[in-house]
Amino acid sequence: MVKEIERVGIPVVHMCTITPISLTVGANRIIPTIAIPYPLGNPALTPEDEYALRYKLVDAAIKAFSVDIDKQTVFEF
Amino acid sequence: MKLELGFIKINDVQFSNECAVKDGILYVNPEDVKAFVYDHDDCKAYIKSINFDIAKPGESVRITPVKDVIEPRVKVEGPGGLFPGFVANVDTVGSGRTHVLKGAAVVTAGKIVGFQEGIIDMSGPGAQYTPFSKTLNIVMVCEPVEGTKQHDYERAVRYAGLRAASFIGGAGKAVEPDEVKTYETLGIKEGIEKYPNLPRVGYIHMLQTQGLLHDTYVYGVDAKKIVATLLNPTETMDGAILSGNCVSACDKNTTYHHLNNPVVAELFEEHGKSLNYVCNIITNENVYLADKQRSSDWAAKLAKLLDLDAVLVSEEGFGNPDADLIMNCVKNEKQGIKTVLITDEYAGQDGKSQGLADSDPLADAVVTGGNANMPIVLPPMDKVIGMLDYVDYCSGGHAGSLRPDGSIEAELQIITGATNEMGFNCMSAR
Amino acid sequence: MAFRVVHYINQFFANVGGEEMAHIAPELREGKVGPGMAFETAWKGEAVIVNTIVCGDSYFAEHEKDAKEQVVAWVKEINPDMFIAGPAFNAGRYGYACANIALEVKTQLGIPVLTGMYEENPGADLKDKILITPTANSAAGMRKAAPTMAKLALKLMKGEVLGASCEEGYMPNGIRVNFFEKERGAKRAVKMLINKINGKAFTTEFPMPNFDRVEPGKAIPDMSKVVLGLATSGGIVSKGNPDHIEASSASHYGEYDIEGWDALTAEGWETAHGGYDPVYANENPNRVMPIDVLRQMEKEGKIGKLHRYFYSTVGNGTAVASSRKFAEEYAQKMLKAGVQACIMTST
Amino acid sequence: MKLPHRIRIITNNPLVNTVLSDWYKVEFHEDASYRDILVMVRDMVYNGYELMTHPMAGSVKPNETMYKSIVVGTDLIGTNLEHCNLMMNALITCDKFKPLGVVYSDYHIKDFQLIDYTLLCGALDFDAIAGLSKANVNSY
Repeated sequence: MVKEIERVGIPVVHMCTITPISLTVGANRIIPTIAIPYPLGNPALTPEDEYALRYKLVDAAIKAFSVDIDKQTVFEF
Repeated sequence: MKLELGFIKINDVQFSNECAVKDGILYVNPEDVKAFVYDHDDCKAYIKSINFDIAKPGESVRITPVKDVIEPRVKVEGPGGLFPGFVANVDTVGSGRTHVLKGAAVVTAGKIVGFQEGIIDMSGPGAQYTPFSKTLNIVMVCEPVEGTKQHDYERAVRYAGLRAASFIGGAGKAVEPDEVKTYETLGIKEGIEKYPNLPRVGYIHMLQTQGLLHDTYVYGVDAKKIVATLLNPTETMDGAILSGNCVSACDKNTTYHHLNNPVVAELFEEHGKSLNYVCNIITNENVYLADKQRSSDWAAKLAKLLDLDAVLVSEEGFGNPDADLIMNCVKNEKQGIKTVLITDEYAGQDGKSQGLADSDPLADAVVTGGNANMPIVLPPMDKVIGMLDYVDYCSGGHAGSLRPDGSIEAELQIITGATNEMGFNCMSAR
Repeated sequence: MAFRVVHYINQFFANVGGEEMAHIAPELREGKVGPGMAFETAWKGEAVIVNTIVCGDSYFAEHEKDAKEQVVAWVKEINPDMFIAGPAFNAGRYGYACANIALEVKTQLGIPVLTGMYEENPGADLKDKILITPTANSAAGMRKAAPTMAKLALKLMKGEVLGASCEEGYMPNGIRVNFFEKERGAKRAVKMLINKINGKAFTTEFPMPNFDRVEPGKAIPDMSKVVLGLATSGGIVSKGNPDHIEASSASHYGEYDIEGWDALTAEGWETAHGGYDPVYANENPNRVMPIDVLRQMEKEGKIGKLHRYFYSTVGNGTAVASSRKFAEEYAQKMLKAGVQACIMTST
Repeated sequence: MKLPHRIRIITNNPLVNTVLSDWYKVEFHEDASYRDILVMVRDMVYNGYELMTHPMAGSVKPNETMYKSIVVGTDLIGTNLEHCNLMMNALITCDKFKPLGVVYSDYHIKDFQLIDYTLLCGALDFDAIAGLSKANVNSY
């Protein structure tokens, strides 16, 4: 699905727990996330800490847009 | 290794009080066959009765549930005998001379488990899909002794068919064949010297080896316990490989398919002309992923060791074996050995689904035996050999498959050999 | 009575003119014009072309909506048994027009449609949606294409079951059909192998699924002005799942308005995904679709603004072809809405 | 026989539970469907457990048998792309087969249990026939 969006000229950051799958579906900018049932959160944290975690992850995604890449890249943060 | 196959053309089969071939007619005495079959502990212990019948092309006959189909053959010269490790001793076969009762087949029928067996229609729309509508079939319906466990019954029926085919094949021992063909592959050095400019080609023959009712045997060994190994192509013509597989009728390789392996035959057709047919590499389709890795690694290793330029890979079965098929392809392609695969597809009744459970862009040369999910309707036949009550429960059948008038509405996968993955048939799909 | 056909061709094949006449609007003519003759010859009276629609390629490209409306209106009025466009051979804009107008007629009116073109013509991208006969790359291929298309068209009009693509002469359309080859599989395999060894052309009988890759999109140095789109395969939907997105093997996607939402709440949103424990996503849907932090970033000026809608489906067991189709659709929507970057979340 | 260390069997097959739990760690999910087992194992594999057996073992089609047993590692070894793909493809393949609407008799159900059990034994190199002495299976 990532490819179809990128193909029309819209860059995509894929936020996904299983990065190998993200690679096989052809995503180019990939941000690894926390877990399958809660990619952008962690129910074990307090609501504030969880929000902070999510903010950090999405912030990494926003930053990933600004990075020039020539191949599929998994961003660590 | 060099083998002569003498083809004795059989034009008719009749029951008689002797077993013999005269003027192209095969005479079978069921009592003699039975006596030979029962001269075996498993058959004696687990088979209560064997009913013999004959089904000929064009007749309004349905045979079901088919377990195995076996071609009657006999070793005339050279070491060993038919079905080494099962009927004959384990001597290495594939050299000398073997006679084939061409056009005849032994078909074993019996309900091993309550589902999944095959159908052979001798006429009507179903007949075009199975190669065994064109053979003169000696059908053995084997009933189990009460209290027999399924795995014992399977083994007993397997032996019964092999023994019957060996015994009937014996009728051709002293008969002058109508045609003799010679098959020979050369040693590595000899082959390179004789055909210095021809590409070296091997055949990676994948054997169904997933467990009970999904097994294949090589010289009496359960093939899931082997590592990939080499076979002279002619060994298969003497029954070195045989089927213990009762599942997935459309794409299981019966013993008849192994004896008449079409890939072996077609590679021999080109042998010495456009390619140098080096050997067969047999490998398995185990369930354990580490086994898969080892087997495909070894198959690729052997191909490299033999300096092959290309390999042809055939598959057996559905789902799990797709993974082995793709591994065998990828590992060879990556070491520069060109591959062509033969498979079949489960693309759904509407043909819209992805047909294989695994795939890779390196698999760019694939031959298909067709979509096994294709819906079919088989009209009623005048005579049924075997039993029909299981049809609702078998592969390719569904609730109401067996209609009150005796016709069957099902998927192609219900027909024995319909989408064979050795490329036995002309059917394909696009 | 003969079957009635409407034929669509461009200005060039109607002998109106070349590029200089490509601007002409659609016009309706009686009977056959130009290449229609070849079809009628092949039909031997079993079918006739009742009308021909001529349209300039530039006109179609620049006024696609108007052109489609006009053509569909005429075809509806004429009520033929079939609609044929082209063949377009290697003419890119003509091929695009043929494929798209045929698809429009098929979708709007439900009658059989057929076109023809060279396999590399961009219009052939629609081969899974409409029947396209492969042709040579120049009009010299008409002699060969016409009988194939004519035969296929007759079959469609008679409502006969189609055989495999290679038998009937249409481009493989993703629907696998069994048929009998002349040679058995093993022989075909050995021939294919010999061709492969010798570096000669061969065609696989079973194309592997598409593994194509897309070049990474260009970096966006400044995100503070950007309209950001959002999509997920995690199945976040409005509470109650009004679009009935399936828990697995989804057959469609949902489009959800987030205007006025500062965060996704458990009261307003949930997940339809059947492949993972839904408790966490239902408790706080931002864990899959992080609207809360994105609104914050919008305020902070880290991003320009969020696109008003997000797109959602369920990745679980959904056919590759379907998810591709969904994404193609909503990618167009995003593009039209001026979306410049997109975050996709998956579970 | 494959050593029981560091492997576990995820199954909904009572026969597997009866016979193999003396030897292996068996996680028996009595009420899980065939597909449920695939989903469970997929999530384990996604989360980094090693997949040991092929999820589509056997030629019995997913819309026929209701039983599925899969061997998974007990240690987290990290996500393996190939194994993730196997599990994804297994689910896609599973969903391709339409429900047949057949109601099976106990006899048939036991046969399906037996097939799944023997496929698993084949994978584990476990003597399937010896193991059956402690189970109640069909005979003729």
